[in-house]
Amino acid sequence: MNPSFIALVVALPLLAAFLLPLVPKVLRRLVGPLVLLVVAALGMALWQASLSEPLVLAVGGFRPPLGIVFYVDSVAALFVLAVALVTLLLWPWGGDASENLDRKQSLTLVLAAACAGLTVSGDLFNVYVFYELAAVTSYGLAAGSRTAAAQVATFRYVILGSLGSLLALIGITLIYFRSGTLNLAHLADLAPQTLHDPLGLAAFFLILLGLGVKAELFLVNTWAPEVYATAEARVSALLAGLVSKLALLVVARLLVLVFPLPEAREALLVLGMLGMISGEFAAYRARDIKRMLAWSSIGQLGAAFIAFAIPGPAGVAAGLAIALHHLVVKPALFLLAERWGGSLARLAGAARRSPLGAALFALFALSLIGVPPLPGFWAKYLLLSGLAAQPDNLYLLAGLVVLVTTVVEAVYLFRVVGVMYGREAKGEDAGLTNTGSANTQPASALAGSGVFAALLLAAALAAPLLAAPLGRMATQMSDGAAYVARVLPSTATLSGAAQ
Amino acid sequence: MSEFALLTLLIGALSLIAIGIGGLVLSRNLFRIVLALSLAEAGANLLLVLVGFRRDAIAPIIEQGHALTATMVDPIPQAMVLTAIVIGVGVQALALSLAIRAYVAYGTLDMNVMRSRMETDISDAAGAQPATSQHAPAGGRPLPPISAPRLAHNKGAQG
Amino acid sequence: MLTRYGALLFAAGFAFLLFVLFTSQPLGAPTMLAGQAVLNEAAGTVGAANIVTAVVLAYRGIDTLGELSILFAAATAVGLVLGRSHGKQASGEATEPGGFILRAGSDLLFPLLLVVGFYIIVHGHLTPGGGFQGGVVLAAAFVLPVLARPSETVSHAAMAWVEGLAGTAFIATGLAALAVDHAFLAPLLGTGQLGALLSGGTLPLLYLAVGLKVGAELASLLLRMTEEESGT
Amino acid sequence: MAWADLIILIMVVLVLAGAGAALFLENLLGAAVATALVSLGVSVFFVILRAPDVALTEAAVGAGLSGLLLALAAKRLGLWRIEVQQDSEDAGDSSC
Repeated sequence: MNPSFIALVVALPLLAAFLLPLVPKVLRRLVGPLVLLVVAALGMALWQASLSEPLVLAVGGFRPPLGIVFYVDSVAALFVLAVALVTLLLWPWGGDASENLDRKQSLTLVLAAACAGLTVSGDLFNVYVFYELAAVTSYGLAAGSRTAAAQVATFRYVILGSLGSLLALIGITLIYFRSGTLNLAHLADLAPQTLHDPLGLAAFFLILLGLGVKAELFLVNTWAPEVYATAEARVSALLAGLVSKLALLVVARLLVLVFPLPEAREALLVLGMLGMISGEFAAYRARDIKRMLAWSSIGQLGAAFIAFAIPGPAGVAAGLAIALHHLVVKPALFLLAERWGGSLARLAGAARRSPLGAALFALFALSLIGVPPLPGFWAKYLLLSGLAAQPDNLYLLAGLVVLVTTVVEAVYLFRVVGVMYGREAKGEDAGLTNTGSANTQPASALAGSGVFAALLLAAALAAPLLAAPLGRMATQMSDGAAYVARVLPSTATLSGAAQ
Repeated sequence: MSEFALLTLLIGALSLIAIGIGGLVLSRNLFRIVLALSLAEAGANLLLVLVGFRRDAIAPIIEQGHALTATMVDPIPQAMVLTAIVIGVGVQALALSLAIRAYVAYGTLDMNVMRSRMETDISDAAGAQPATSQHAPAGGRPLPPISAPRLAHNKGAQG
Repeated sequence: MLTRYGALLFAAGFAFLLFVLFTSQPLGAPTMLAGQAVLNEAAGTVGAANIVTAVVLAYRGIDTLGELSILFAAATAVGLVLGRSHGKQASGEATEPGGFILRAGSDLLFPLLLVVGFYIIVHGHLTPGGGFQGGVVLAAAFVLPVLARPSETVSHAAMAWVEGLAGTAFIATGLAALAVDHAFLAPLLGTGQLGALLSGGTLPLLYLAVGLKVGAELASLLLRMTEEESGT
Repeated sequence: MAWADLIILIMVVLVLAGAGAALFLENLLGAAVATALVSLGVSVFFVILRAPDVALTEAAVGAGLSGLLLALAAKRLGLWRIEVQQDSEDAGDSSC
């Protein structure tokens, strides 16, 4: 496959977003889904091509350390595919005034382009630009429910996000100050001499904090419960499911390529553990379902941070498994939660009113906890075996934290399932059943989560078959030397350029 | 330019960042939070250009008649700052528009007051309302009934 | 009170840490691994006398595309937040026109700003300035009359057309390069003579697209801000 | 100390004073003007640092456009006419 097609995964959704308001009304609703289907096809083709060897595109035809490089290994290609499919499943089909629907569709397309750009970019500042693009579109979508509460929550999100971006920009400044380049491969090549010192670590922590805002890292995740409680379910699903994973992916790439240092790993490990503990216990105490899901999402992203802190392919494999599992489960849970909304007490008897929804919820909950035949089990198994293989005591402690929080997770999720299958509370059910909207409004939500459930079950059935590609992807991603060799074929020309 | 001048500019840039971040964390007024953010961004931009500065060099523009080999300052940080400035103004406009909306709805610019109002709204929507969910108005209703009375009330009080 | 001092201490400590880090090697003598290489070859391969423009539009063109998209996303989001959903007319409190000086000034300034804006844009590859700076001037040209006479309106639909077409032009230039040269956003049309107005290949065209898009987006942002509260 | 150094030192002090004013002025419109002035000062530093492109952008965007945005928002929020006394409790920085 010609690597120049990589640029299309960014350019096409942007083009569609720019042109959307100008397309005739009849065709306008078709543009976005069609473009996303094309991007999905491109992602599929890229995935097949990159399994054997990663693809590199020098954007604009300028040789790597000067221009910007797009790098697609199998992990990046898989995430491009995931971006297109998840965006398509969570596509805003309707339910708004025409003008606002146009805006939401434009923003969703730009978000897809930004996410695709984040996965493929091989340049530090370009990552920052795409990260900001994803951030601004998320702000717009989060405020899109147009309630006053959503606007306050989004304002706080904007401020925290901008503070994070500022820290990340200062981190990038530090790196450029020391090394004089922005290309990730070039940085990976130079890092042992220039960046493996306190300055490099400080830069890494700043960038980690900055990207951590979107990845719901401990300390900078206070926005998540507020925004997820006020935004539309579709948007919460996009932010928790997709955008957080891409920020995580960028952090993992930086860790593998530029900062493979024990201090950086330990920081990630500690922040991940704190995220897991605080997230899962807050989810246990939460009284309404959306916030419960928000906090549990923080907990699971903590687990993913812990996984990526394990050195070598084992850690990358565990991190990918957790991230992909969460990518499927959490959007579906948010879609289902929209169906019921509100406090946990009102879920009583939900199973009788919508048996399918309740059954799906139970299925996702079981997988999230990690009950054996479901994919969630394999993800947690990979994580725990990876942690157990490390000699350091900190990793054992992390394993303990994972086990304890799994128990907490099981308690609060079973509690919800129990309420749903339990008896209806008096007085509450009247209001619920009379609205009748539980059957009409979220039909698309049910269909969306049904697709996610089908993906989950397929993954459960094909689990033995998935191990091999996952292993290959992890090996490919964790091989920093291969990345450098692929992007910068001869370091001789490089040092020539340096002088 | 002397060592002293560069150090002065460095301290200036870092102080701007510190003043901005401090103001961001301490201010309760939404409008002032936006101001503090743009101060910190100005500091970060200055820092980035400072990093690309090279002593006894000219601006990275080739003038006619000049030799092509003149020493020039690093153009890449300048390009980065151009990008960062434009990003900053976009985010600022978005934050201001949200502040305007929030002010119209809640009648205050105080972050603490606004936050507690928001919490009340969230739990109201979660507990007392029917299950249709106020957060995704299916029929294109711009604002849910929960905050509409409050809006009217505030407008009255204001005018 | 405690959080107050804590935050102050944090900000000061952070600045001090950065001071230590940024004095760990001398200022004024940057490493410039990529930068020097760009300086060496930009005139030859891109043909823009202003090397910052060469970096912005050629070497890091995709950053600029991302930046345009950020402005687009911000303008769209502001429209989503502030826009009226039912097309209600504003109850005009501020419809009284501005003072005589403001009105006369804006009439005089409009053509002047337009000329200056386009001048800055088309000379972006030669002298300081370019699409972003010129775009701001263009936006000011279109917003000033509205500030002077609030009854006057600029059509949002027309803005959307300019904006959409300019963005499309930028990407289309990139895609043309993809078709011709197999590299997205590679400069086309040769380099021309360094320093001439018609030089730098597609760079002036790209900057024109940037300028129009930035101008249209900023103008629509500003106009949204001037619209009175409709009380949705 | 050379004259140039002294001028830079004075300008840095002025810019920092402007930043302080932006945070502590009770009048929010004044604070917005102070922020725009800080941007203007920073754009002079960009000229000194041989970055004319950035200086132009900072002056046009940071001082001009962003100042205009802030002023329009302040007008729309009613901070233009409503004077300090009503907003003094909101006006930031009250200790907590």
